[in-house]
Amino acid sequence: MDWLHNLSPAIQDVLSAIGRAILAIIPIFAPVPVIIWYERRLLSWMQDRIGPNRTGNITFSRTSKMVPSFLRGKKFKLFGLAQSIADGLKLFTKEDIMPDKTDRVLFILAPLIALFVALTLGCTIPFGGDIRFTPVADVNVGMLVILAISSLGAYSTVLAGYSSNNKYSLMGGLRASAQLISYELAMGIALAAMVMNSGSLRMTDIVKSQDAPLYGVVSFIPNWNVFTPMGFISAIVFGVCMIAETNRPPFDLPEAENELVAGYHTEYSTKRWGIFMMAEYMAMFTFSMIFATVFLGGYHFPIRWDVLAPYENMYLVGVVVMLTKGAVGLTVYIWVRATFPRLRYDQLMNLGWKFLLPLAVVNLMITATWIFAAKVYGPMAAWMVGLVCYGVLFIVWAAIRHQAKKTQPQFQSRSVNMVNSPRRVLDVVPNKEVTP
Amino acid sequence: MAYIGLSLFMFSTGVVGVVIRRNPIVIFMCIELMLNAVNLAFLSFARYRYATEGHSLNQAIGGPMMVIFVMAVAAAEVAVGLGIIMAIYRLKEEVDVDELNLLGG
Amino acid sequence: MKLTPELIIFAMLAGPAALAAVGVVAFGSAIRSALCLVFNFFLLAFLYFTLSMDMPGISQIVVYSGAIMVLFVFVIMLLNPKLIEERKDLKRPFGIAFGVVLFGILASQVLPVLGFEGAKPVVHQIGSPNVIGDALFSSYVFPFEVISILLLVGVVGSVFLAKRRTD
Amino acid sequence: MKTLFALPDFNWGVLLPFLILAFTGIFGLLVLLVNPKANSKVIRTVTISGGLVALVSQFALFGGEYRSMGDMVMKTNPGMIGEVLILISLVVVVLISKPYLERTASDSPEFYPLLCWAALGGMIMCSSDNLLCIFVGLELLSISLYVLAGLNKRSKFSQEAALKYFLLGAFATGFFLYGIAFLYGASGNLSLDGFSTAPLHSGTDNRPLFYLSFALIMVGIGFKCGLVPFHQWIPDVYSGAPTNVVAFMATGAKVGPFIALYNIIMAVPTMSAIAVPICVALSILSMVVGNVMAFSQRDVKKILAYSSMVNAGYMLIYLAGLMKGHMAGAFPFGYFLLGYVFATLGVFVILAQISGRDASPITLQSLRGLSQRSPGLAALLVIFVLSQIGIGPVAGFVAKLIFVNGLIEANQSWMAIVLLANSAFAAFYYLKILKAAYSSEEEGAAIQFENGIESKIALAVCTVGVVGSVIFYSPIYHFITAR
Repeated sequence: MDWLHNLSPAIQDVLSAIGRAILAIIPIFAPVPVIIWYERRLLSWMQDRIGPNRTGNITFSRTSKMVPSFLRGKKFKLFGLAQSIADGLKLFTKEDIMPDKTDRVLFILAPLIALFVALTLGCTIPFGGDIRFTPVADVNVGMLVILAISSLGAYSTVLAGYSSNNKYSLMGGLRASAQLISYELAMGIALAAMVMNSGSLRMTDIVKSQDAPLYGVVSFIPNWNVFTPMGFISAIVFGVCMIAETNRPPFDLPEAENELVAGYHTEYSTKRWGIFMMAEYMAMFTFSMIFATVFLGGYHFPIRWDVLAPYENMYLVGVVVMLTKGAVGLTVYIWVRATFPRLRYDQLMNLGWKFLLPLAVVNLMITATWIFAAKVYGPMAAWMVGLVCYGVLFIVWAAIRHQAKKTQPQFQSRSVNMVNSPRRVLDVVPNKEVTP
Repeated sequence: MAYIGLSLFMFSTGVVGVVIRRNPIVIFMCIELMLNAVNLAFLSFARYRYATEGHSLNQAIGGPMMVIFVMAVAAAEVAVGLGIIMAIYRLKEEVDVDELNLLGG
Repeated sequence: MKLTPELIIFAMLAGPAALAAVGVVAFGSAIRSALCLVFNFFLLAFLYFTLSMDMPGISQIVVYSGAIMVLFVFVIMLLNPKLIEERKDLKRPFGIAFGVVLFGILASQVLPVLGFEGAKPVVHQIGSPNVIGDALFSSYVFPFEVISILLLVGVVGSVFLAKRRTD
Repeated sequence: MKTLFALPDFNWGVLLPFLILAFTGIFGLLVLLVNPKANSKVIRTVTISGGLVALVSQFALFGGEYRSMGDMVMKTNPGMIGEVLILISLVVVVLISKPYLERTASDSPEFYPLLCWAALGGMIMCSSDNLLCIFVGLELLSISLYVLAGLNKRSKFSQEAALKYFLLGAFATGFFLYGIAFLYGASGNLSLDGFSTAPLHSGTDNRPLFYLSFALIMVGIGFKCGLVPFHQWIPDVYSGAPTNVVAFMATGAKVGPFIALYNIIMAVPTMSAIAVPICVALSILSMVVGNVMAFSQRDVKKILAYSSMVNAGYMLIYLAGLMKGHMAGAFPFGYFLLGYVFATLGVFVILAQISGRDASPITLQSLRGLSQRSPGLAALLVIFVLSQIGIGPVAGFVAKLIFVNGLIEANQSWMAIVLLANSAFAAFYYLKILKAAYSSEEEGAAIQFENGIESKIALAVCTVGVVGSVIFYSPIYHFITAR
């Protein structure tokens, strides 16, 4: 590699950045078929059916001369793993259809933006302890990069919806943009609390800060953010928001098939649709990784054994730990999809604006108080102050809820006034029969 | 300083847009373009003139600070501005800035 | 003027940014203009990075590309304005001439003063979030608090303007 | 106890008016949150009392010079007079708003917090010479007013005014900011002191940058003050926006930009070579164009709009004289603002009382018969208009007298002559208003007005302001400048 060292430093930097970029894209890009297969198998298991389990099973001929002798008559099972590859091949070889009267430039641009967002989202996540290879960019605003890139994701859905020249698509696009804007706020604030906790926006610092003993006392468990009270609440908020950000069920309002055909990608087919699909799975995977990095201690083992410590900084071990955590996140994604029914639009907005956002803001404020108390009066006082704050707020919340339940009538049916819908009279019928 | 050149260009483009376009949303976007030209100017001044030797941190930080505030103000302005545009679209189907002449101005 | 890597990167970013700025004005359809503007803001963020302004650059993407322009695109789609045909009247050449004159005046005043100053080494890391955060909470805390009221005005105002009267 | 941040020195007393006003607005919103069905009575009461308390705390500050928050907040003399004027106009506008808003069926409770915050923005503009602070205050003021201009959501006039105001205001903000950018580039300083150190930085010749930045800032501030080449928005917005909002726009909202203008002009004596010609040109243009345009108007609010331009011209020419000669600046400027604010406010209080149900522009025609229906109201109108013209024992007269006197003392007699000539010319169209008010009403077009207790109080405040500031001239002078 002498020639490499003889190059000018600037070019060396560029080359190493390109190398890291490739190294970072592959772990996001390569697992997509596996993720799809995993989702389908897991979903079918949860729904008590079989799912794709045949594609890729090969039984070599017993008699053919074409087959080498040691393979004759052997069976290979792939458990259906090749299903998604076959699907992909099908998608990419079908005839490309673009409806008439679309905005052609935007129609082509939209899936590419989705792909761009999915690929660059993970550029600040450290996959392992070895800073030579990962993350691609260890910038001092790492957390904001994630927020920035994920906020760009709205354009793909919006543009797809707009350019298709289809009412359903437009509705889907509008819903998507409203949903993404609403949930981004809560997500950002939840992450902000964790940034305050770690004292840095740099992702590697956030991971490092979670390597301490739990609460400073329990030496064999790492102090993951999810174990602290504020981290736990942030994790809940962030978890919900990340499902909403990736348009996955139960937040798949933009592509709700029983309302909007297929939402923003109604008019899409073949490779463009395939790109949308791939981007969605990649984004899922990346968000799981982000969750793992911020709340689950990144590439660290869940138990702090001194025996394991030297391995943590090795690249491959870190990647394996990280991918395992990512797989856990994916499992939760699929589990949620199998469990919850789709939200109604007003429920979606209420959840975002009236529950998650206040929760995240309150959590942020308590985190600030906590840190202040910890810096000024020491950790014990901080625990007391923090827990008292949480307790008081829970009581307040319960009181408000109680009051609201008393005053709010229970409805047999209700209609939702959408923006710009024709003016309607609210046909709310208080239901006398329903008594608690 | 090529950055200032770009900033000047963007600012003038924004002004031209405000003057010649008719759609209020596009005019508003041109105003945003002007604000970004301002931001670019602030940052390049801060970097090239005041982040260097012989200047205090207090001087240097002014540029980025101003940029942060401009962004926050722009966000509020956009919220209100788009609200106004939505409200006027509710009353009239089509809005051409040149044809807003109810008030005779 | 020497062709340095910095200059090449600047040209790569600034050229498309300038083109996109022209596109905002030149495109007939509002959504194309909006996309040009998004592209411009995105490139500007990278220009900020080349100025070693990480925090403003990334806030540029978060605030402008991610929030403000999404709002613009959302409103454009919601209203779906028919294309207002841009009539070719006196306003257009006059406006362009005005812009050219303005650019000429500003450039002739400013650029000779600045010349092509080379980049001196940075001693203050003013682009880093730590320094900006410190400044926000120390000497700039008063305008910072005022901004919070301003954002509240934005929220109240936009809700007030956009909500439909219930009567 | 360890400290986490190196906070600048707080002087809570200085910040008190701001805090009271900010929290008044927030409290109004909270009332709305707790009880969405609440009529605006509670919020109105809260706003008025908040304004009065802020006024009291502001009065307590008079006589000294304060700085707080590093150099962000600075309370000096014309600024403090300005703040008082803003608070008074806030209270008066809130007083007259209830009947007007109810009549035009646009009584939204959000009006009061937004008005509070607009006043807060104006006050921040008055009390800082840091351009960042001025910018933030300016935006707080303007953004609140953009919303308020569109207060009547069913009136096309109101919405159109809001859109015009908003687009042109944001455009002006762009210029203002670019000016600040060049000032920062030239001096590395966001404070207005940057201007006064202009020649010191002559190692590399930054002077073009300073000139450019001054010109751009003048464009931005000129938009907000309504100086002439940048005046297009004023007549339309005044004519279209709800009258009570215009009452604030023409008075309280003007004070902030004027004081900022004063501070800017005071900061640039070293650049007077370029600043004086610009200012003189702008002011003469403002006076002449404003007078000529107002002459042919039939819409009362538009006449007042043009008259506000003329007044801006008077103030600017005084400032130009101030730059050239040595004379007292703070008190005359403050006093002129006082006369202008009270007189204009008074006229608008009367207009808000007689404006019709449909929120359409008020023409001279609709003033006819005022004297027959309500001689008292007509008499007060005479007082306010006379003050605008500058005749008789009213504030406007005294203010102009001080201005002319000051200009002559500074050997700028020609400026004084321009000022006097223009105000003589202006008398014609003011008299048109009076003539309409005292002419007999037309058949079947009986003028509608109501005269509640709130409006009476508001009128009393304005009358006391206009007349009282003459009677108690020397006590006021001593109260403000002494100590």
